[in-house]
Amino acid sequence: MDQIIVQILNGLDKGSAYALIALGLTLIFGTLGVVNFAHGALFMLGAFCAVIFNRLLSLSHKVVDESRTDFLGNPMQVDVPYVHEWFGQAAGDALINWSVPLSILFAIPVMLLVGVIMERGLIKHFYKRPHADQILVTFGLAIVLQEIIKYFFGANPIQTPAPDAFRGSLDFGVWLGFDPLTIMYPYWRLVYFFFAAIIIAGVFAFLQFTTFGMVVRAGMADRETVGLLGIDIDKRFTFMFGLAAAVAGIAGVMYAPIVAPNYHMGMDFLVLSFVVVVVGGMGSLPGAVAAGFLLGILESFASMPAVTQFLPGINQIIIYLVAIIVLLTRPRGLMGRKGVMEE
Amino acid sequence: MSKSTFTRRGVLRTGAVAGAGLALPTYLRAQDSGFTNAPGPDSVTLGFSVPLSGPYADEGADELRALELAVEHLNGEGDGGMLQTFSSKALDGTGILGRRVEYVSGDDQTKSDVARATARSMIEKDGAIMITGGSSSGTAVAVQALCQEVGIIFMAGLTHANDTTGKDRKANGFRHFFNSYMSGAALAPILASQYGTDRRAYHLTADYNWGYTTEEAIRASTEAMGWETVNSVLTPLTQTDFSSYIAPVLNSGADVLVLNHYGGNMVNSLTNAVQFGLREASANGKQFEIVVPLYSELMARGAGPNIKGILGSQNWDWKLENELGAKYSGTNAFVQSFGTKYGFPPSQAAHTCYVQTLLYADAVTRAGSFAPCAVVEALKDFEFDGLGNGPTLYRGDDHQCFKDVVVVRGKENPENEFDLVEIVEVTPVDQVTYPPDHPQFGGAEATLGTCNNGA
Amino acid sequence: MTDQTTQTGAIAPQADRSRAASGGFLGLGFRDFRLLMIVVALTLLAPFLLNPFPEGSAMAQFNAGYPDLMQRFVIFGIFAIGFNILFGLTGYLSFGHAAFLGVGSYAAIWMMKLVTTNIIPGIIASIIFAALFAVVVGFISLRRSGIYFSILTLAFAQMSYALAYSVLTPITGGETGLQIKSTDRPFLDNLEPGQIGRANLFGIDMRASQILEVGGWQFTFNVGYYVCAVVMILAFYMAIRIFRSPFGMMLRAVKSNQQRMNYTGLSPKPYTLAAFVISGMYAGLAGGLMVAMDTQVGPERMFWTASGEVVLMTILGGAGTLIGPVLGAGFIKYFENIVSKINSDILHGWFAFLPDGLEDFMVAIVYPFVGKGWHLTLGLMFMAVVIFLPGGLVEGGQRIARLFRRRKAADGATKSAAE
Amino acid sequence: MGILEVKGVNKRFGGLQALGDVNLSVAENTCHAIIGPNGAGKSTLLNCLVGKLIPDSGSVMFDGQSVLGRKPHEINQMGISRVFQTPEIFADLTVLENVMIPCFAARDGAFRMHAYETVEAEADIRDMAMTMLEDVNMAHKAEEHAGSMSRGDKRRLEMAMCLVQKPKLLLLDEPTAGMARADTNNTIELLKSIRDRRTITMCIIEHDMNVVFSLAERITVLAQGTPLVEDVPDKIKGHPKVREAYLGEAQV
Repeated sequence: MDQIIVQILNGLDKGSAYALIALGLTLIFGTLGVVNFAHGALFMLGAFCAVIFNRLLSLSHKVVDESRTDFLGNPMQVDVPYVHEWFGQAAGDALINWSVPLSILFAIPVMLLVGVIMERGLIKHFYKRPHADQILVTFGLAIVLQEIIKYFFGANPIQTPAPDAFRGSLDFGVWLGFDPLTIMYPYWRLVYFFFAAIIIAGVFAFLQFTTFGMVVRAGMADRETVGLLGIDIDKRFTFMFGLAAAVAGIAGVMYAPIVAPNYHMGMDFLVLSFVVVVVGGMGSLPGAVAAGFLLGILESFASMPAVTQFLPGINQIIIYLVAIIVLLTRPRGLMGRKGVMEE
Repeated sequence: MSKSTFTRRGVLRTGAVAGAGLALPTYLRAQDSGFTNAPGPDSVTLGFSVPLSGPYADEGADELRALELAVEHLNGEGDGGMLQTFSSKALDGTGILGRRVEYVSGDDQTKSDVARATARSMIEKDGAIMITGGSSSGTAVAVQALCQEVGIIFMAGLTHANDTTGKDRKANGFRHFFNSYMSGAALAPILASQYGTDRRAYHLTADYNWGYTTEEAIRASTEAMGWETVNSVLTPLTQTDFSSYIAPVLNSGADVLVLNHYGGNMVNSLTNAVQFGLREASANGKQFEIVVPLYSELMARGAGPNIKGILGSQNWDWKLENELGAKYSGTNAFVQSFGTKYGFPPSQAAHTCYVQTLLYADAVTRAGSFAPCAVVEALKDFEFDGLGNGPTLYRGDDHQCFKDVVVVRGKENPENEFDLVEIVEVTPVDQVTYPPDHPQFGGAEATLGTCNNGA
Repeated sequence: MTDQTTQTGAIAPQADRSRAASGGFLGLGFRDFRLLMIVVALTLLAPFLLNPFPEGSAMAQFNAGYPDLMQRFVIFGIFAIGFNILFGLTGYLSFGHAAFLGVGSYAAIWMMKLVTTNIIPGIIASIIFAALFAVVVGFISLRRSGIYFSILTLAFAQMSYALAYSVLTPITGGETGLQIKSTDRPFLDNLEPGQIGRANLFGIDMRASQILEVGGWQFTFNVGYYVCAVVMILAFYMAIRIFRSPFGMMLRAVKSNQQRMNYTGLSPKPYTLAAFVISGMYAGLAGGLMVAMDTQVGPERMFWTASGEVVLMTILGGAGTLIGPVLGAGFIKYFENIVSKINSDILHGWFAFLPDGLEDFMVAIVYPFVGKGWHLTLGLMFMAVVIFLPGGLVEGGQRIARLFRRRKAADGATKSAAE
Repeated sequence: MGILEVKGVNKRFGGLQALGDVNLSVAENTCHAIIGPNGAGKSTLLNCLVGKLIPDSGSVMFDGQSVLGRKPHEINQMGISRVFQTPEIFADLTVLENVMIPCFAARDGAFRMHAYETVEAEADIRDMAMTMLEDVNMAHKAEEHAGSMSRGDKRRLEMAMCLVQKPKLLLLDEPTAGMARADTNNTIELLKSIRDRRTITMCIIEHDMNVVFSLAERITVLAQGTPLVEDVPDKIKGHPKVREAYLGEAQV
């Protein structure tokens, strides 16, 4: 029982990441009708926003310390971060320590900008082209983005730790009446889950309760009519693309402490998140979120030793298996609208 | 305008004729010399097939740095590096057998298919006489088989699975790097002394060949000293979030977690394990411990502070000579020239590629011939010293190097970004030696075959 | 699924002009026959064409006329031709075609390990097994179309890859893959003890080569390459026949309007499935040939990026055109094998004639795009093609040809006016 | 006994009764029109005839066989062709190819693996298609790209594609919708000539009463999914029930 609870937590956690990426993908597909294969790359860029911000905070100049030597026996050059000089040692360290959450502030404008540039500069020319062309051009863009990141940051994962305050685990089981230490769950993963929930709720509220959101939802349903009403839907859709990019981006920022960012993490998530979108129902926001959590939990269960013992390899294929079954039995996905890309 | 590294085919020098002339039917450019890609009188081309893209690109880049350094030293440029400390004095900085050393490099993408293609292009197009490099056992086994087939020498880079010199051993292939069995044998006594002999281990194993052999080796040697294996779970290679695999560990009754992972897998699984509090946890009344059988400095850097206090094994470490004395001479010479040129200390992948290149050059020189069979003969049961690992034997039965194995631990308070591990102990060579027909190495059936000159 | 006018432009008018001059060479119209002859000439003369630079010259770096790469050109050409029969004609974008190539490879190597090292049975087995697998995957995946079809094929291919890498290791050799070993004793061959079987065609070794030296040039004629070349010419010929057949017309009808097809008494599903299986067989054939040329299989050739690669090849060359996929395959393989080998030393060699500072500057500019940066260049180029040349390289060629023709026509007009 | 016998067909979409107990009998080689206000269920009925929709109850017999449960292409092979409201053609193919495809379908059935013969070699099919194109005055456009033609041409092409199959029953869904007057007249003439050859049964849905009354020999009026009246055109013209149904719509 305790294992099942832990795996549900794991599934919710993985599902949060899937759901956030799938949410953005669906926003883009629903509003702009574009299949964006570069969305995984946006997630990766977000994670690297955290890395870059951390590096920016740690920017330092070298001071030669004669008392120590480096590995070649020369006098050691010690890095002194500028933030130490500007804010003092303690405040500087605290800044660096909290760099991941702080970098959300950095990532949102950056990713919005990236999204807007992407939409204006590239995607907008592909609205009328077939889905295959959209897939291909965004796939090309994904390759380019990840290669650029690799050029600057190398291929190895870059450890981007959470603030010290969030290291360690919460004894979750005690709350549920289990013995102490049976269900331990890392603080940061819990933070990630709640963070994702807030973002998802925020996006839904934004679409539901603001006039802007209402126009966008109307546009999702019937683009031409809204255009006829004299509303400049294009501008709003551009912003939606930026918003989707920002959602993917901050999903990446917060994910950085969970899995150390590397340049190909976007591609790792891409295939998966498309499966999520398709399972949830192309164009359905609640579907994307639900499918994200569902697949996360299924994946977690499939990797339990008790399961893999009987079905070796099931953990490797569960996601695809689910996708095949859903597509064959319910082609519009779990919550897809009837008639939307149902063929 | 052409620099030294331009590739020329050896055959051109021997057989260039003005006008048209149809050469005799040949088998892959075998010449009068009787072996594949015999070099011309001026230069010889080596092939460096390393991962330049994909998850091991940084290791590949480090290997390539070391290989370029080796070429410099062989050609008498730079400070000569390990040539000064190498016990064999056959090499004198005038290239190999008086021929200037040139090289081609290519991207093996850590995919066995691509590695074969890259190696084939080096052999067929650039006339490479020896291939080295690589960062996985899959590519090593694949390229080694190719080299055996076409008749050139393969000096394996970073490959740790038993199979490379076990059931997939080949006469034309040589491995300097240590292997899974040695990791297990080297770690076991230290694990026993550090953590006791009554431990219960939980294995997470990457679901592919290297993972299997490593788990087998570690289990065998830890169980032999009294440990119990509670469970072992295979994890997909493409996994990035290991939480589902880590979470059940704490309540499984185990008190040691063995991560048979390498590269990105290792960074992620270790990070996850630390997140889940395993390093601070206790079980069965003991401190919970994590073991990573195969360490890599580059990956340790990726794992950051999570690596602190984690035990593992290495083929070599750049601090060996400083900390354990002159037995490991060569280390400092190499670190000095590498560090001077590139600004940071070399990784063990870099070291092993550098050493392999020197060993090949030395064997050719001692044999007086580039013919693969002559090289095989020269390397067979070759004993040497001064290449950083102490006295080393290239065993003739399986072409595996036997030398001390370094057991390391993630450093608690690193002084700089390169100083991530501390040497715990060095397990002497006789404790990690095994018979050539050991069951983990293909048993009695495993055979090198005969060396192939390609002609 | 690229711009549709360009595609029909490439196919349809060609068909009727060829009828106008139908001479009936091999059952092809004149233009198709000419195209076939061009392909025959290009493949047979490839050892010359791909080695345009003398040995030892600075440009020799760009020579591609060595057996491995030449074999890859034609093998991936076959793969892409087959993919194009599905994608180019029916518009169904499969993202899992590499799985068939992989299945073909595994079938072929097992034939060579167990039965005979002669490549013929292996290649036949590779086609059969790929076809069987394609029937299963196609039957299920074709119940959907559009992006759903893509995801389904992707899912099947990823499952194949994941299982081949891990659980199926006893059959596939896992990460290491399968090679022919000294312990393999194919029962039709009489190998000496310890001898490692080599891929051959009735005793002719696939690796055997003849080298022709002319002045500073060196040309390699490799048996394996010519085997592949002949197979590719046959495959290309078959593709032309399919394109020009009523069946091919039906496939284009599938892409154009399935509703109308249904109400015309035609069932699109078996046509699409047939196209899927045929293209799977082409993929299997390519996989079998890969093993015949280099007796090794690794699971990576089934990874989804490998499926993506054949999509790139087809689009880059020109989907729906006959020659496009072959060009695209050549282009990408050339990049992968030649451009990725350019390292900084070579760059310094090229720019050595410049003053030092400028030399370093040029190297710094070019370096990110070659060597280990070749993926970046490929990605950029690919984007450029999709954006500006939806019809791929073939469309590019046509545009250039049209430009010249127009200029010539303009010249002619002024001339006649002057007269 | 007509060639097409529809008996007691019902079709519901959720709460909406699209067809309620529809009975219809079309005599062989006549022209039968179905008219009715918007939403009367005309298109739903047509879709039930060609297999796109399956009625909830009732029977549809064609030439003595039931069409229910058959797929659209099987129904077409039985001899029912359909012209759509917006022309459904193979836009990526040439005009000639568009007409050749139904010829192949008529000769080879729903699927044939004729992958090796070239289209060139099929002279019979080509001639058949060319003759058809000449009949509809499109022979000079044979090599044109079908998708880039005018709407009127597309309609004529679609008609040619259906006629070349020599169907027993031709279903026409507003064949003149959106056409210019001259085109409409041409189409009427074409359909008249087909009717007068007495080899093809026609069933036509149309809004344009001019078309209906120049072609139809019998007319069924459908309102709210149920047939109101069925009679010869002259009787329909002044029928009070029809007026009632069309109240507020165009004059009848």
